Amino acid sequence: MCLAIPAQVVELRDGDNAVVDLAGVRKEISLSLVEGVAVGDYVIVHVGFALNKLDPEEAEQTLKLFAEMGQLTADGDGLTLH
Amino acid sequence: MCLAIPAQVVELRDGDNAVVDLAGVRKEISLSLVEGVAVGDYVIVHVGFALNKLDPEEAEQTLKLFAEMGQLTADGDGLTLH
Amino acid sequence: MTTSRKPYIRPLDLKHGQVDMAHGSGGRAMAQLIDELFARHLGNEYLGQGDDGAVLPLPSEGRLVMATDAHVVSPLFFPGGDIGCLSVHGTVNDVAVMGARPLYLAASFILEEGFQLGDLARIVQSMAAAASAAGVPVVTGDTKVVERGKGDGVFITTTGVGVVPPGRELSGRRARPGDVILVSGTLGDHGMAIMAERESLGFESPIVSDTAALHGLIETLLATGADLRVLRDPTRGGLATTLNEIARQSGVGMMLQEKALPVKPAVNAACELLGLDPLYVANEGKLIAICAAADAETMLTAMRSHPLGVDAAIIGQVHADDHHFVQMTTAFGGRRIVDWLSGEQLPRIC
Amino acid sequence: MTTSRKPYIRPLDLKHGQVDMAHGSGGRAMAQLIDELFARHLGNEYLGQGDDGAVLPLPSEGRLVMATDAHVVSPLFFPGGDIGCLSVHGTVNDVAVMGARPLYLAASFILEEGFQLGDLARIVQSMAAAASAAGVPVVTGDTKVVERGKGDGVFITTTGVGVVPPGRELSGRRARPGDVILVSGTLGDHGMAIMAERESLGFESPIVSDTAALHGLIETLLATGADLRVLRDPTRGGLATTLNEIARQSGVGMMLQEKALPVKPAVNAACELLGLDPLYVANEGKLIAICAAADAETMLTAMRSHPLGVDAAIIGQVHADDHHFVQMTTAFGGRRIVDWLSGEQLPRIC
Amino acid sequence: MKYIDEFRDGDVAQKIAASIRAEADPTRNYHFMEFCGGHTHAISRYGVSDLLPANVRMIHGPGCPVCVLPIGRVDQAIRLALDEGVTLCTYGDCLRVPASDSLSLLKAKAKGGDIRMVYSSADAVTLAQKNPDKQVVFFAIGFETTTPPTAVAIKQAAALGLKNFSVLCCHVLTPSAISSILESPEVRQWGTVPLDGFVGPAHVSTIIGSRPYEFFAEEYRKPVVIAGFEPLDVMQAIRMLIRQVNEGRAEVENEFSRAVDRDGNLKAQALVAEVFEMRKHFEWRGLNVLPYSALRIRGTFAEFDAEKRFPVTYASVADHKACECGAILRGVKRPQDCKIFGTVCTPENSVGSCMVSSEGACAAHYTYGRYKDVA
Amino acid sequence: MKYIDEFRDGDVAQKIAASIRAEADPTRNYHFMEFCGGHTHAISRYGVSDLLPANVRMIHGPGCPVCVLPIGRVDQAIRLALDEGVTLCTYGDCLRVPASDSLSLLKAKAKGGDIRMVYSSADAVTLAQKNPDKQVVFFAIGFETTTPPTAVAIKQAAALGLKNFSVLCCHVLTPSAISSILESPEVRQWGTVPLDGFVGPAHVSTIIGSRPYEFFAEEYRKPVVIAGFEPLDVMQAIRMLIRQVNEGRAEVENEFSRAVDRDGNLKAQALVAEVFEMRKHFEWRGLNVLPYSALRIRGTFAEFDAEKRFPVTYASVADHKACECGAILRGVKRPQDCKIFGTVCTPENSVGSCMVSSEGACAAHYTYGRYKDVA
Ligand code: SF4
Ligand code: SF4
Ligand SMILES: [Mg+2]
Ligand SMILES: [Mg+2]
Ligand SMILES: [Mg+2]
Ligand SMILES: [Mg+2]
Ligand SMILES: [Mg+2]
Ligand SMILES: [Mg+2]
Ligand SMILES: [Mg+2]
Ligand SMILES: [Mg+2]
Ligand SMILES: [Mg+2]
Ligand SMILES: [Mg+2]
Repeated sequence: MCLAIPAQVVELRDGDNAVVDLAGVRKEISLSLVEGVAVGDYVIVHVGFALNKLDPEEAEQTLKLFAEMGQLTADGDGLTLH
Repeated sequence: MCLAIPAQVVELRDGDNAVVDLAGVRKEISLSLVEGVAVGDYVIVHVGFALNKLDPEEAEQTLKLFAEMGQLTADGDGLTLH
Repeated sequence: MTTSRKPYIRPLDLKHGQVDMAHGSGGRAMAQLIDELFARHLGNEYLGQGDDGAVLPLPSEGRLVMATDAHVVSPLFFPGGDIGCLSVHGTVNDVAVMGARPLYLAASFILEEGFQLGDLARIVQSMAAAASAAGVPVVTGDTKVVERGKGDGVFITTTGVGVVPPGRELSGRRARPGDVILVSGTLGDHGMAIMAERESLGFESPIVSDTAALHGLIETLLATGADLRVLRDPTRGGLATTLNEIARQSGVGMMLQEKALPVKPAVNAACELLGLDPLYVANEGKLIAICAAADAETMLTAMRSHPLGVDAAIIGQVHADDHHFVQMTTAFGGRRIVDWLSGEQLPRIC
Repeated sequence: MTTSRKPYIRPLDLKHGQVDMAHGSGGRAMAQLIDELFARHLGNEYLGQGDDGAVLPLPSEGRLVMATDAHVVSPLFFPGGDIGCLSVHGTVNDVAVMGARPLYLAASFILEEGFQLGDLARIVQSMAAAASAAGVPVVTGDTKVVERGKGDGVFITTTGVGVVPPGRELSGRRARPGDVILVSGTLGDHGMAIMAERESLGFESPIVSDTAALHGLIETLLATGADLRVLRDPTRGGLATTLNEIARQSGVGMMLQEKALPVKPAVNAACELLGLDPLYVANEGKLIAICAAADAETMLTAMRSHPLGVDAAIIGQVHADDHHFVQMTTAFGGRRIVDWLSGEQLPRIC
Repeated sequence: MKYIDEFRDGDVAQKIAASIRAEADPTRNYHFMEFCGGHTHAISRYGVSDLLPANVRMIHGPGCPVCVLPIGRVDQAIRLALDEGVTLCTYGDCLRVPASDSLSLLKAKAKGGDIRMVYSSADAVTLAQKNPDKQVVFFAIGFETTTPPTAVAIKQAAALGLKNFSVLCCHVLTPSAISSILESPEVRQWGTVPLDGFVGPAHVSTIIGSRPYEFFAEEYRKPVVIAGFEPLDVMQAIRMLIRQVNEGRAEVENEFSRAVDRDGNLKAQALVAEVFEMRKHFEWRGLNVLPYSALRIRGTFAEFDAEKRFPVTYASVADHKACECGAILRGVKRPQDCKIFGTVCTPENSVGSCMVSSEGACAAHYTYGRYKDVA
Repeated sequence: MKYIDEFRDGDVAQKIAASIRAEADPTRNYHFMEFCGGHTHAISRYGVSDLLPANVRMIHGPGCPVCVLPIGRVDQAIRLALDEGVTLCTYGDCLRVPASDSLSLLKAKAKGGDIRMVYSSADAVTLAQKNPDKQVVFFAIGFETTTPPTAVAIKQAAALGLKNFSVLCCHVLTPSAISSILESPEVRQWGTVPLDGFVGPAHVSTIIGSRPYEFFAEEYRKPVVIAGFEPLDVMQAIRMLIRQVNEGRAEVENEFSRAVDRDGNLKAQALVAEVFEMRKHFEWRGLNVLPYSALRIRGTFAEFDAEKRFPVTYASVADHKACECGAILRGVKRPQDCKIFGTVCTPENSVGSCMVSSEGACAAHYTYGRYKDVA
């Protein structure tokens, strides 16, 4: 629904703020909505706020699924199921 | 000292105002500073206010003095003396 | 899947519509503005090319003349004209005073967000009428929109080109001692028409701007074969400032005769009321001509033969003066400098 | 009486001075501004004539090209340039894309009361450097001052003229089915450099405007003798809008290959953050070229041989289409329309 | 760009497409609704539907915050700017939404309203701080993604003691919209809208988690796959939906596990709960008045509520009578079914709200897809 | 234009000139001071001095309201605009008067001050009425001519109950300035300024009448001829002064009888007395601090007094050290005697106030008369 994009935190700043980097473009964002963010983490940025941390392992997992696509059969494939 | 110009009253208006005419240019001015102004009178206009009525007879008199200048000898010439 | 619809564009709302930022975005809204206003009224084969620049035929000989002016007049509509026709006349005149035949105009608009589309349409139509009357087409243009509060309704910059035939030399640098100075008509009409419109003055006046294209008059003068040295339109800063420019360019002095200066009674009256001097008030349809003394009468007769020159007068003469003073013999019998305009022409109370 | 004093004019205060209304009055304050800023930096033999229009030599054959653009950029200074050099490049490019050699520029300034004279000096110097690098002198000009709140620092309208040699025909009307579309380099650099400067975005970015004069690059292309149909600089509205204009003018459709479009990673990133599409972001030093398919590789090689074309790419092809759609095969493998810019390029949150 | 480019890879797309073709049962049709405008945009922008077999059809849902904003809400914002003289701040997307009297915020700005586009709710607070003599109102729209930043702004204004900042709150709730679709007679009774499953929200779900969708899966027996907004995410989600349908499952699956879990962002949820409370009802464009479908500012923060500070009561305004936005938002009609699509209604002169944002079904089809109508 | 053109007639001027030549005693010099800037302007603008014999010399007096305005007063106005954020209205003449820090009102306007030129004090009242949220201050300067319109404005504001209108009152009094000249050591003791008589004020006298000058004629034995501002009026007054000198008289004569009588405008005087009262002292540029030489707003109208409403106390500021305005205003020096006249100090970059208005001696000489310096 709403435009948001993953970017990497490269600096933590006062006032619950951080600087993220996306291909060389840096922008100060607010961390008010998230907890435990460290430099190096990827966060999902929306209207100047980090909405959430991005989980690198899950991303890896999803990409692996894509890559294996051709060979897949019809089973759960390790997708997270709630 | 201050720029002011004689112009003829061509219309009286509400609120102690009047319209003066100078060679076809008309302008609304205030009559707050003068008394007994009638259409046809000449007034001396300064920053949108009539400062005074102009006395046509005195003006006539002054011009007559100018005109007679060449022939004048050194007497009072009827100049107003206070 | 479904079939294509008939292309349809809701026309611009000239009654209530206003310029918004999209009209300057470069996109479809701007294309529509150009189609429905600019192309529609100003249209000609060159403008119709639709490219970023117009490709134009050129006479085979002569030199090019190029002149540009931004028009920022307020109010936009005034007795005798509006910013539209003014922007055509101003630049046609700057080309024509160089002795050139004006050929083409470029027009660049800076619109303020919120400007009424209906007013813009009136202005463009007036421009079109002026360009067509002058026989000088608008061949290319540009439109920008600035946010409200960063413009003033509309600014129009026009640029004109023309061609001077070989051998013809007119320039502010060519006045020499002995030359005679003429003016084609009454002074200060444009500036006073504008000023009298200012609401705060409470003027009602019969004063009408003189805005006009002068190239016809100039052709008449050139056709006499007289030895013309300088032509110039005394716009901003009025006659006084324009003559000072020429005196500086040519390195000469000038002596004017106040009695000879044509000024309309109403313009004079408005100047008296405001403490202004008509010599410094702008004209938009007047010509200063400087020519050899021997040709002065020929020139005066030629001017007066043209509808735009009926009030023409010989107003002074050029002389040698290292200080480049423009002076005047007053109607009163004295002498004074007629200096450059200093600062703005501000109404004076004292 | 007393003897004359040495003429002396207190120089403009470029450190603290500001533009005031007197600088636009036409009088002595304006003359000083022109002398000390415009004439000083932009000076050349034509501007030095000092008349209302410049008289200029013309090549003996060919057609004239005339183009005009108002420049209203904000901020006035941005990474890679400023409004001064931009106003030179923009118009030089609009003349050059018609296949013409740009010869002369006219420059018209609308200054806002209160604008820093020091900033104006920087801008004029940048203009002068750009004009001199491009070999295109500013031959005439104009200066107006508007009251504070009725302008935005400075607006500059430039008008350029040039000459196209006989037989050379370039126009947005000449694209035909089968032709190949090239672009000379990365897209969106100028617009993103400007947008990234906006304080409210809080961006720090390595993006630099591509503002440049393209006539050198264009000469290189023309020298190949290839069958060039259209040249155009994709400025406002970006590549997408410019191609739509051409498609409309020529009555054709186009198919682009998204994979082939050169976009710098930082520009792409900034677009992602703002929800913008680099196809719609302005360029000021890029060229679209459309040529016969047989000449496409020659053209690409020629482009890449020029410093302004190292990132050149073949990006698509022209086909017949009564709807004049510009379409694109996405890198993802799908197909979409690449429409005209609609409204403004507004950052998107959703 | 890491975590972006990998999810747009055209070669991988071909593989997933092949797998979809392999798994889709050629004897039946699949109709999936992508709830979010973000998905709608991705599908059109990347040409995702060109990679799907003919029997897999995507139906655009109501998850475009601009599209569901009713005329009366934009009217309120315009009145605040023009009549109350406030500095009205809002996101760029809102500026072109059509309102009454042929107005929009963009046109109201041209009329002289002090209307500013901001990139963040925090910018509106800063503006209020810098202009203590101006009343600054933030026109807040959006689903659960955009609500927490508004909550932060209000708390920040309270901490700063600002007397000149308030919010016109039009935040709406995703689950209500989904319910309304599923409860609509077209889906529930008449079956005119065949609906085999949902592609579930991406960024909304980062905040609310995947749990809220479980009710729909269970209650209405519709599969839901939460998916990211990149085109490969969408492809993969479609494949997962096909598989659920084929297997007769109706579960909530999460393709977007790199950013979404079952619980969502608890900190953000707590902030929202502190500042906002449920509205009893709220009118949506196209979906009518829905109970408990939107938020309003709690009494404790009443001074920051523009509806309390200014006399701008909400008045419902009917959409243009030719406009089919309502039916389109419910998935009942397609943009091409609207008689004025592409003629009277275009992105330049949008009649309905679906023609405004590129996430709106009509705008997406007009901008990216209308070549299909003339093929 | 009736009552104007007749008083500018060049043929008549020749006749008066002949009569002056005839009457002036060739064995002596005549030095007359025209008090008013209006006369200074007329003399320069029409070239009156070209018609006078060499032994009749005009000395410019201090009667230019802009010239006598001290830097500190303009500073106050600038502070009101820049620091207090008021809308400052004033007559066009004031805009270029040099103030501290190389500023003037025109430059303060360029810096962002809301400074408006008005044509009448009434315009300032109207502006205040139309902008109830702005504080409007009228910067009122001038001699007795211009004071009554300010009084009317204040009474009007009071009648309208305006809470956002006030006046920075810098109105000054002609008789004090004349006294100061006559009391100056150059005139009284040293005789460095030979002064044989005054051309008395035109429009000031329409208000105050001719009576106030009688004291000077009697006390200091100086002839005074009140004259209109047209050039023939000035010529005629000079002739009348020559005649008084020749006859050893020192009287008040009135050449401007068409507009001036002995009593002046009593209605205007009453209005001024109602609204204003004497200041104990006031600093004039060039004439130092003069006792009872200016007006301030009475306590009954205190709420319209900008000096009471805003924290802008007056601070005296020394003139530029090369500037000779003071000596020029007292008639001790001529513009050409100033070392920076026409070089550093020009109308574009005026250093002193005499270079601002065309009624100022330096500006008048620069603008109209400097060809004489190079003859
Ligand atoms: S085309 Fe326009 S009017 Fe029709 S449904 Fe879409 S948005 Fe509404
Ligand atoms: S020339 Fe300038 S500095 Fe000198 S006295 Fe005159 S106003 Fe003062
Ligand atoms: Mg010009
Ligand atoms: Mg001109
Ligand atoms: Mg252009
Ligand atoms: Mg404006
Ligand atoms: Mg000119
Ligand atoms: Mg152009
Ligand atoms: Mg251009
Ligand atoms: Mg171009
Ligand atoms: Mg010009
Ligand atoms: Mg501004």
